[in-house]
Amino acid sequence: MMKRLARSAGGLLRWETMLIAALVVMCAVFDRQDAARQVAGLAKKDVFNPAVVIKGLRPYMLYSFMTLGIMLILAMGDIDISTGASAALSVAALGVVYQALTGAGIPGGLSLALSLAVCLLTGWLCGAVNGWLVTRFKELFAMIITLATQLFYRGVAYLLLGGKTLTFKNDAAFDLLKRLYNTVQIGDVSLPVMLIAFLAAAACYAVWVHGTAGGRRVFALGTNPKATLYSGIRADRVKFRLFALCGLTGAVTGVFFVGATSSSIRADAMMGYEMYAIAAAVLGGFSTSGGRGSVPGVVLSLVIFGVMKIGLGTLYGFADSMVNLSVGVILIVSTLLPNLLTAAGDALRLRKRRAQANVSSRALTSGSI
Amino acid sequence: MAGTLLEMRRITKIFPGVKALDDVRFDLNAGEIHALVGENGAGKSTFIKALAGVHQPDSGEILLDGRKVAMRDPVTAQRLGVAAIHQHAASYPDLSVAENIFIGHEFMAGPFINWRKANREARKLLDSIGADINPADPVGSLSVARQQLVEIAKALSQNARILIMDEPTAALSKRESEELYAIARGLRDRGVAIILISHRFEDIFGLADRVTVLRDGGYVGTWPIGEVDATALVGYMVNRPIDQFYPKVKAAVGKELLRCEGLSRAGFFRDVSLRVRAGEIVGLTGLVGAGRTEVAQSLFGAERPDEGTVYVDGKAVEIGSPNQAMRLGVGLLPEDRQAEGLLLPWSIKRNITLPSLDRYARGAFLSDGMERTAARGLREQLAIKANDVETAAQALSGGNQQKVVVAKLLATELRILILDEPTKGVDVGSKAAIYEIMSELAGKGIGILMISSEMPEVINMSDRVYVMREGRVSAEFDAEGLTQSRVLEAAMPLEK
Amino acid sequence: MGEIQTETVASSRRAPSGVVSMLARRREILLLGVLLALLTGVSLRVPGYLRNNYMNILKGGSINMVMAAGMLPVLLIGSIDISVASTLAFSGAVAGMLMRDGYIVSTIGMVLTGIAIGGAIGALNGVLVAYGRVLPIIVTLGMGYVTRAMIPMDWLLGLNKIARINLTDSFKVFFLDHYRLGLPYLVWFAVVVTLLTGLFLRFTRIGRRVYAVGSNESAALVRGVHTGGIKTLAHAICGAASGLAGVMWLGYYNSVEKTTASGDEMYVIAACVLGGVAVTGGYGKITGVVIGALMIAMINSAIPQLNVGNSMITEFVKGLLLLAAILLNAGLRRFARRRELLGRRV
Amino acid sequence: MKRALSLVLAVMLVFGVTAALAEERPGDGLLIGVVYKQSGNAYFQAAVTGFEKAAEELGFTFQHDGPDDGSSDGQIRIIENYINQGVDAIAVSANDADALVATLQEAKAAGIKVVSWDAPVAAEGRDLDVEPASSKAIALQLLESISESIGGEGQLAIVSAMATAPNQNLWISFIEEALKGDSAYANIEYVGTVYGDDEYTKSYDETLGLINLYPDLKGIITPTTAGAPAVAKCVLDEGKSIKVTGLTLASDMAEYIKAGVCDATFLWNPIELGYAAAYAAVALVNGDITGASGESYEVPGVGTLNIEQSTALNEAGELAPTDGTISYLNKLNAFTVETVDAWVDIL
Repeated sequence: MMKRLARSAGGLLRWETMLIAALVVMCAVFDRQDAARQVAGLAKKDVFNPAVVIKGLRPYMLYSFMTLGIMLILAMGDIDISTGASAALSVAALGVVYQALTGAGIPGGLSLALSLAVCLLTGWLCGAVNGWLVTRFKELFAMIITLATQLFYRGVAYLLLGGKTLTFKNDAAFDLLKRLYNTVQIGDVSLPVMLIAFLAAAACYAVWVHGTAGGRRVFALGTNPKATLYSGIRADRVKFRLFALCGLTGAVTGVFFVGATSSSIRADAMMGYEMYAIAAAVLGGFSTSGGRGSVPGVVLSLVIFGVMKIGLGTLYGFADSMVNLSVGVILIVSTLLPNLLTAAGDALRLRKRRAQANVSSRALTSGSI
Repeated sequence: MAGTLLEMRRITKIFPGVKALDDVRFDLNAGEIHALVGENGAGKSTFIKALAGVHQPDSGEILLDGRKVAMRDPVTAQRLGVAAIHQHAASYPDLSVAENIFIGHEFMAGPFINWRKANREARKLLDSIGADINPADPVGSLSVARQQLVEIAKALSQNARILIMDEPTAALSKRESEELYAIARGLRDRGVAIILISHRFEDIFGLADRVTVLRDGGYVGTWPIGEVDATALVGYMVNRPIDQFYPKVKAAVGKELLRCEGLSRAGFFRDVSLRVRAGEIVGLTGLVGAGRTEVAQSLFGAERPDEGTVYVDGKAVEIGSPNQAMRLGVGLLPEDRQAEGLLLPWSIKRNITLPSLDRYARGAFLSDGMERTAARGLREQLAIKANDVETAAQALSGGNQQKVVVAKLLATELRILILDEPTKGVDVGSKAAIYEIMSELAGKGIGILMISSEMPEVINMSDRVYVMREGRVSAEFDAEGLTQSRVLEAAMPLEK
Repeated sequence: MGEIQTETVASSRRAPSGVVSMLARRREILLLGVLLALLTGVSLRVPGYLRNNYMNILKGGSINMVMAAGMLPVLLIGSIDISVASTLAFSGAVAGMLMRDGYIVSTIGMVLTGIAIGGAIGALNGVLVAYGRVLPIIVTLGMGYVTRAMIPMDWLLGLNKIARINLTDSFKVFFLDHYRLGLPYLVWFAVVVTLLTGLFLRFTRIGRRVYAVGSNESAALVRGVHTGGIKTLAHAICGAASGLAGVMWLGYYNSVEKTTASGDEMYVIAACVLGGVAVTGGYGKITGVVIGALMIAMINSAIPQLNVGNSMITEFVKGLLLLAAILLNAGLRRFARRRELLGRRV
Repeated sequence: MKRALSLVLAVMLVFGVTAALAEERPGDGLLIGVVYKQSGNAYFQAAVTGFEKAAEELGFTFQHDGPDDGSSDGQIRIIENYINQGVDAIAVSANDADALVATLQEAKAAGIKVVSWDAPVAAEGRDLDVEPASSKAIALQLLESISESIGGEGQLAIVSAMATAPNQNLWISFIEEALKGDSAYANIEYVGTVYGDDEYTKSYDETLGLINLYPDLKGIITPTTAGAPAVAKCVLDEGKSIKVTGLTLASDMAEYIKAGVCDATFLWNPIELGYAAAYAAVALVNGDITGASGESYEVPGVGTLNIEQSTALNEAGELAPTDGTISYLNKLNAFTVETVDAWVDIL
């Protein structure tokens, strides 16, 4: 009985629970501030309520798809810092192909479908190249390989677009993409299409990562690659596929990005997104040393980042750069904290044991006299 | 003989969750080789670390030359003349031999290190123990045996009076061991006191003057080496008689399961042909570095051979990956179980089910219940000592960890098992258990290829024995009536 | 069999002859070759390229070189620092602000301030990595966000942008207009920093401990090496170099603002990787780093002059070259290893 | 507790009432969200002072922010925050003319008035654009100045910012047009445009590339405040007798103007620009203007600004009227050896 109680107490301290607690506390603080501002007449209206926050999450969901891809790379103990660049390249391909196809007189709808396919394929290919290099050159780190491909992909994007912005104004077919940034009205709440899409994707990922053999193998690979290989798991194939998938999620991010930025396509898009994604995955419980992490944690961390940025921006008037500062601090603290807690716990247990040992040895000594 | 150099009294050390040392005593004379033995987990390593200043004992005292000293840290221990040569050579692979020897007490010229002098002095030291090693080579490029010689040279350079050798011969060939013995005796004659930790009886009886036994963190006793024999020592170590140490039952030998013809891999082995039949335990022995492990890796698809053909069930197959090997029914128990066999932070259950995950799925989803049932069954079958199957693998003793690796192979229903040093670093009790499992498996018609350096194990557990020498198969024996000397003869390198 | 090897493993050390193997072992030579090849290629298209531009390559490369020299000890201990560019901007901005407000007048004061600020940031990184046990990439990613975000902290420091007008006349001319032996002080800073780093790493005890920690951390710990201290020091050196680079930047460009050097950490790491430094720690030489930094400086200066018609090609070429260099490096080492195995007697 | 609260309320009420009694101002109670291209940029900091000045006069409150990385999605985040807060107007200097359109349309749908300033948003996304001077006027001013500096003959190059920057491209196209069409510039050989991406190093390297590629280069026009100091620095470092002009901040360029690298550089007054944009925003919110062509509004100290049809480059590269409207301040400051010192503390 006691044991079960202890275990459930341990469960309460799990990372996801802490994230939920952090989110709740943050919302409570923001809510108070919101009320205070309204009372003081500083705010024009109720700025912080579920409807506003859910709709306001939109811009912070842009890198969410990429986060799904990158978190599994982290779970394998690798890293991919080229995803922002490969996403930009995918989007550049989307624009260039669409322009070429419509220019050749192919109807807009068909052109859009084809160029979307090319976009996703480009993302997949970029990821696949990373995966191929990483599995083929095991002596090199993924960090170094993707550092090089990052420069390369971005460079190709610049070459493709020639440094210009592609826009498709008043193009009915292409404007369909803008709808990806729309919201769906459900009661009083307008749910962003992107949020719905992400939650659906995250649900699929959660089931796959935590429920199936395939997901288990990913974490195995991050825990001990050699032992996993020797357990008969096709480590290279898993790795290749996950890198390719990561590229694909980058391309999906890119498509939504085009929707968000009113269909304007440029080569410097999504600069640094991979770092946002890594930050979100790490706050969500994925460790860059591999083997650890959960999808619900990542969903929570994305929401936390979004809510935090909304709250700090609208309620406290934090500038964009101050928000970035908070991201940096949270990133460090959220990884430092568990380490400190573990260390403190170990020290405490050790002291307890020592105390017990001293008591028992004293008892022995006194007994022997 | 000189008087007592070192005395350790009532040493107690507590770790979270375990009392590693409980009231242990030990003494050491100058010019003596004193063996310290015990099963894995008996507390030898902790004891040594207390002496070397890595761990601070929670109680007890250490007397050096009759004076009480505190080994606050490794540096203090080193200054007091205690040097440890660790199980896994604790050197810096990227740094040169000379630098490894003199690191921490470099020859300085003003604020700068005098590299020329370091190389010269290193050469002198290495020559003094008869080691022909270039001081400028990076240590990482040396064999394990030579790395240990570097470690010894390093200890000498620090004027060590007490040398701790922790499993020095574990990774050494017979010949290399002999060389090491000679060097150790030379050091003893120079008045250096040596604490020898080893699982090998050859080391203990061939080298030590006295032996101290630890069991479960407690002190059992100390004897001059002449007063004990191997049986008695095992008895002290495990505190239970082992009647049937090699429970080999001859199983019915069936059809051929695995065969290779002319297998070669550049730099490792050449023209290797072997076969394993159902119900058979085939020993593959030879000196370390003879290419045995590499052959196993090639048969398992972990490394690609350059030439040769592998046949499974008489059909030529291409084994390009461990995955293919396992689908053909070939499994490997790797030599380094912690690095290659286990996911240490994972539970016993998850370790066991990893290779056969697809079996525990309902539809697309894994069923925890099915996994647990399977893991529990194997835990019973192999008598893995743990609270339950949710215990993390890293919390287990070496022997039980090895059983988990065996269990995960068994869960896949393989027909051919390659066991690479299955009892290396495993305590006596678990060894017996592993032998029993092997016998049982062979009885079920599984073919086993056992790589081992331990002669008695090879001779007593195998039906047939292959011996490798310098990358080639030098002999094949029927185990019936085989003697150690014949095996050794086939394994030893040809002299000029 | 005439001569028989008794120790197969040990005999593997017998170094195979041949140019390829030599190149694989001495990566710096290979790198120098690539640099020369590039130079030749560019010179063919732009006659007189080197004569007209050697000074610009040196000047343009010196800041990156100083940072790369600082990055070397960090990579040697098996760590990484991706906050160096932000540290550069932050240190440069704060030092510049102190000069603007009259707290610092002398150039040496600026240099020391830059080193101190950068060193403090680096030391904080080091403490978090060594004692907080947070992974270096996370620590420095976070630190990069924090320092970069703090640059326009007009709310705190009244800092906006440091321009020429904020700098003293002597500081403005110090780095570029003072020459010794035909080289401006800016370049001398790079020379001195790389020399000092090289001397420190090769010839001092603490320098060797940096290699020791990267080569086998647990062994170093057992041997009484204060690994935490060494790690902190390595990161502090890196930070200090970036801080100095910040002041050099201010001296070179006379301007530091929020986006200064943004993204340049990738080129710093790239210079080290091109220079053959092992990102796993334990192996790397300052000579390689110097060549790597020069290579990147050369690409930066050459591409605009190649007149390829699309100024967007720079990133593409840099990525391609980096990729080619690391793959070539890996391929050569493999080839050498294969040769070595074939040369072994079995 | 309760008493304290009521006290606060009472005090506030009194202040509110006295304020209201003292003077009824057109901007009272209005909240304006100001978005610029990037935080930490001196130019936009100056523009914000213009908004501050207008806020004091008109009585509105405002917030201002720019993305850390100068990205369009960063601006979208900031605009959405403003929409959530229920601002009455948004005044934006856009990183990308098209990227913000959808978000700003949402703002307009929520009843928010949108003024773009400095860098326009596409017509669909705004109610009015406020610009310092017509593109043509700026381009011709720069060309005339450089032509004067180099004596009307020799090679001329342009160092621009991002290749995607619409206002830059517009100026460049007017310069090119004038070079081709105006006989006054017949002896000037235009060698091309390079892009410094508003990055100091890139601008410097690209300039260096130009100088090496065209040893006889006589003049450089650099219509970007971020790139100009790098261009002038490069010219100075190389010791070439190349003349530089451009749109610059005074504090950045005072050195170079005094060193003779630049005879004159130009800029509108960003403080006035912000000031005018604020007046336009308040006028729009109050319904004094709708942003339609033909209307006009009063900006104290600047004058009456007329709203006219705006023009932009179409796909064929020609300037064509758009659906949007624009009003110009039509005031450009020249920084010369004589005047620059008076400006360094402001710009």
